[in-house]
Amino acid sequence: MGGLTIRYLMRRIGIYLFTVFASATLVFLIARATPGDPVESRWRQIEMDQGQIPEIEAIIARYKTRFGLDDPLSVQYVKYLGNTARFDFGYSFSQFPTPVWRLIRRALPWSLGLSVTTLLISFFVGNTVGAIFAWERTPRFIKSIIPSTLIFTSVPSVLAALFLLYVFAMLLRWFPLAGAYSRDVQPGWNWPFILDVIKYGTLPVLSILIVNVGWTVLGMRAMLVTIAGEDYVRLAEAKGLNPFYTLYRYKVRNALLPQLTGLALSLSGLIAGQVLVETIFAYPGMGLLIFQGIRSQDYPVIQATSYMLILLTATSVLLIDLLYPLIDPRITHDGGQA
Amino acid sequence: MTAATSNRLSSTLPSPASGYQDVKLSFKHSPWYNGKLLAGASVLGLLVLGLLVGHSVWDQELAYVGSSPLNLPPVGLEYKGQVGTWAHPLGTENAGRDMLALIIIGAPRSLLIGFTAAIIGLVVGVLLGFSAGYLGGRVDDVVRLATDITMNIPGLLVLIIIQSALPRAGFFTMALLLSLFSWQGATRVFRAQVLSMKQSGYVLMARLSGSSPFDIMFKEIMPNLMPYLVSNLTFGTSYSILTMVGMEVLGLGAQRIPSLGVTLNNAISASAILRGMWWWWALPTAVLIMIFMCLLLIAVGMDEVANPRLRDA
Amino acid sequence: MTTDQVMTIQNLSVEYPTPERTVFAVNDISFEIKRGEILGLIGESGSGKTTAANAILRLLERPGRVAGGQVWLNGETELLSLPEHEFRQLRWSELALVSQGAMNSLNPTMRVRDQIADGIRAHETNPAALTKRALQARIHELLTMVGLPDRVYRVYPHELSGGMKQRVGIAMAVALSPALVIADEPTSALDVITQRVVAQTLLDIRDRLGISVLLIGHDIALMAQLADRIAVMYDGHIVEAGPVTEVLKSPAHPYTRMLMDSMPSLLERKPLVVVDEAAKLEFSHYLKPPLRFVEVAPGHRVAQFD
Amino acid sequence: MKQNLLEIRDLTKIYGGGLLSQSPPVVALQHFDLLIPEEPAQIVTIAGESGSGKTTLANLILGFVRLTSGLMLYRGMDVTRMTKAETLTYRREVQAVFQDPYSVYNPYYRVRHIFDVVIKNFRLGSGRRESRDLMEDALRLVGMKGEDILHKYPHQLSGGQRQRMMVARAYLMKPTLIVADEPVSMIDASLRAMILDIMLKLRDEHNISFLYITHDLSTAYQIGDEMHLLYRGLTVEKGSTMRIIENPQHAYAKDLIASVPVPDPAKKWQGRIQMADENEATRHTLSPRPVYWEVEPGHWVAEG
Repeated sequence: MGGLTIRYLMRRIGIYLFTVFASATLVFLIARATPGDPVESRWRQIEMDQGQIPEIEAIIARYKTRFGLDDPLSVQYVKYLGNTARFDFGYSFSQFPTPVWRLIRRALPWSLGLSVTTLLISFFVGNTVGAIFAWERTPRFIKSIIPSTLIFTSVPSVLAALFLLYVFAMLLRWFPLAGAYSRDVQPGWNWPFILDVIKYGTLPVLSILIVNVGWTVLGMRAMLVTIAGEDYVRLAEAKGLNPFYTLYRYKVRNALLPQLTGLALSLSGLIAGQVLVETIFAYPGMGLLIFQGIRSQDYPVIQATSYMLILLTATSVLLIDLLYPLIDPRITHDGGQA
Repeated sequence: MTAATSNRLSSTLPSPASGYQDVKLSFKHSPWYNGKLLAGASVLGLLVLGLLVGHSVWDQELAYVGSSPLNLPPVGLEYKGQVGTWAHPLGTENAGRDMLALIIIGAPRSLLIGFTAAIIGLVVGVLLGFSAGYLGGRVDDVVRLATDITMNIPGLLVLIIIQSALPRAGFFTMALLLSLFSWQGATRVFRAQVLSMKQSGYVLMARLSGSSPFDIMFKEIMPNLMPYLVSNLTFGTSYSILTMVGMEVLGLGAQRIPSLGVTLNNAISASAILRGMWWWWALPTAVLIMIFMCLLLIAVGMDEVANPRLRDA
Repeated sequence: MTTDQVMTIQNLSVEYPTPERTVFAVNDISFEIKRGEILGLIGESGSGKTTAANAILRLLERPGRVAGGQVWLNGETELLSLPEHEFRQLRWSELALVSQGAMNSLNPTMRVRDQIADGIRAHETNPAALTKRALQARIHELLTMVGLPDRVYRVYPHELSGGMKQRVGIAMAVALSPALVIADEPTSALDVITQRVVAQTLLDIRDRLGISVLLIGHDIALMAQLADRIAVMYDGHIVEAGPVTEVLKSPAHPYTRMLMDSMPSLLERKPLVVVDEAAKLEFSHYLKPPLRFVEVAPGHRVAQFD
Repeated sequence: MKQNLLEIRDLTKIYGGGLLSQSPPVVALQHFDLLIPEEPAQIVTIAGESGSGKTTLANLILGFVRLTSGLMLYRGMDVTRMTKAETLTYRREVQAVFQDPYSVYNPYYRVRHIFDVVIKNFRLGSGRRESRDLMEDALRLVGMKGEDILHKYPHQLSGGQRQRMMVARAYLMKPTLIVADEPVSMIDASLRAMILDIMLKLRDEHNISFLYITHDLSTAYQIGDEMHLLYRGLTVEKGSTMRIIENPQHAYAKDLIASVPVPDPAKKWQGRIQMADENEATRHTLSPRPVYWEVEPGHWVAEG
């Protein structure tokens, strides 16, 4: 059944492409559904702020022609899809004439760094801790900590962020209050900067981690409890193998497959949480960009940034799902003759 | 994507012991006698009761701007020369709104909207999951595709896009929008369960007994899925509340109606943390965390009811 | 000290405490397994045969626990009182298991060769036997011994049929030439022809390596084909034990007789004796511990009944 | 005109292989013929190992899966083209007993639920009293009493009791045919005879025919009248159960019968059996309809 891999791949990539296409279309439709059109409302706003502008009608008309807003909707749509594919999202309203893409490019590395760090830590730490909790040889007093993970899982990252900010930045002053690095370091590959980034990133990472790691712990524990009843685990015990070897080779190894799926499923929640955490810590990532966009009613920025984050989530889920066949021999090693 | 992709906490229904024994189950030994479940349900019940009592006792006009003195700390505390009074036991914020009134009005709103969204999501999810699992074929393909696609999209972001353009959403519209992202979990779980139960002996027996698909779904399959139903409802409620609070914190949604998220947004905008006005953000946060914790305890308890192997270990 | 008995079980009891009462799943059973023999432990569901095996292997699941008795290996080591780490050393090297679930007894994410190898690695003391080449040769030899083709060496379990998996299980169990292999319903999930092949494999292994087998099962016909001696269990007790020819030819205990009478076979088409649950429960009236045994023929013991 | 109860001609079932499916089709059952006369009732054994297609046959007859090609007539009516009323009759008159006597009970309900449902759906009795009488009547047949068990939950009954209840349930509908799919393979050996005995009683006293689907030739030998031996979706031998078991002709039938263990240590397996390096995923392909030779009256063997 070698076809399974191909089929899985095709289906997965198809879903991915459709997700991206659907969200791009959504952005287009929403933008067009806005009462009034963006160029006109933008100029009317400027007019309200700065007083009468002569020849405003002509200016608006010129812009409309330039942005193709006079074209029929279908032409606009096709152009829009083409632009989106090239990450061309037009200009920011509030920081005109900065292209939205430039704002996103500045914010993206910070957001990516934050999510990759939290994702890796939560997966490795969460599964390790979950395995320790489920292991029958773990001392009772360690197991008695389990209920407290439940508390963590129920605290959403936005609320955890408020708490951490208050305690560790405001009261204890161990960590900075906001931003991604201090003004007095030179950005680049130098140690002061890297240490600074770590220092500024700790609280945001912790805020996102707190909820996510709890879920990973609980998921791992539940999986291991289920697997402990399997015949092959019983046989491993009868073999008199080293208990630790049995734990990771027979139990954890098999529990990781569903845990990876769990990771993919939790990703969209993770990104959503991160948007809020960045806002609270004024961390210069995509979340803060959205927040600022909302404040200044900068629709192109809000829509483009949200779209980019959706794209990012979908891409990461795709990558995780593509990892799955690599670690599941039942998918990759079928037929046996090869 | 097969069995491994079922809900991360729920895996299987109780596997019945094959041996037979005539042991009468007292309530204490019933699976529903679950500490987490009971604790979560009772604390949540008390909270709701408290809010209801508050509604009839406390003056709700105090939730509006300028109804009270500004920046008053909770009773017994002092902040910048002002001492908290019993007139505003939980203090006030910088626009003169009473915190107690804000919570009494805000918390039920958050709960209700989350619950409504979850109910809509659950009904949709169960119907889709049932149809996909039971009918199979094209219906199943379409439902699975829709689920797989929407599950990969962070609901918050889509709602941000929608809300940024159409800011004036009422209660029901809001619940409807939130429910767009709370049906997938139910669909997945119920599809998987129905798929496995469809092959189970008692569903085959019901078909041989001339039962209609409707009877099979609702009389044979549904009663066995009650724990999943409750578990999903609580997860959906938390998820919807969380998403809505998230939007409100970002400054979207109906900002004029006091709700916990809006209060948080105001607190953040006014730098309440830096100004040391902890009650402004900490009280709504505490209420939200309490709600989330209760819902989670109920959900986890339900999972243990459905899967006895999780109970101890 | 050499002894003819690989394993001696004395007055073994296993209890399951439940909120209402304590259930004795295994009730004061004693038997011995001689070197190189296949002893069939036969009983219906709930008779306690698998629980007894788990107790010997110290794999009882909670809340079950050994309530009393001794298990002697080679007449010199008492297994139940052995500290955990010492017992772990005896596992597999002296006491191996062929487990019941043919479909599920192999780790799905490990190659067959690695699953055979890790048992060897955990117990082999001779470093020369642990080189990659030596291990490889040994695993190939084991696979050949149970009649499996060479390709099995490389594959993952899901690429094997049920019968092949169970033969891998046998190869794995005899890898260290243990004194005793406990085979817990090794063929119960298999087709008839596959069952015969796996059973043949088990017999071959016994003949070639002289390994003793405790064969747990419910099928009298299969026991007649494989076992040298059998012990019949009912409701946690051994009610009758002896050479298989003896017991099946002249069953002495009413329960054994009932089992024989209700057993359909291809030998003759006969009206079967119909038994219902109530009639089966009647037999428990014969079981008033402590049971006293009578030797009706050499080596053929029957619990007294009246 | 005398009709046949069930007539099956050249029945083939192929799973998968649809337009959108990427997995190759699997031929589960092919060129299957069967004739069960209205009178006298008989127990027709469908014997075979896993993957032989015997469970597919049960699912086809019970309407759980659709046939790919062939003809299936119940009392002369084409089963695939019945009216609504005819379907309801067919549903009632062709009943089943399954292998696992536990999973057929909905754990949520007391065991009487299985009776209540059929009485309600097929309008078998009106009123409490009549329903209760019907239940008691059916239970009496299998040697049980309503007051002892109806109020219990499935896990409170033994395997034998559960399976007897299932037979009673089938009997309640006054069926003409019961598809018994491995009805005793999960029952303790000592209680099997009881179920088999009830089957004989239903055949002899109530004129109910059985399609006894099993891998266990020993029980088939005890109660079976006709037998069809399946191997990888094809019938390799058919005829009287006794004749096939005592005098198998097809190579596979010989191997199979020689592998059944007999409870006599003096009669051990003769010789050795070799098994090909088989793989579970072995796919069966559609083959031409085999030629059957009549080796003795009523005993047919597939060529090859």
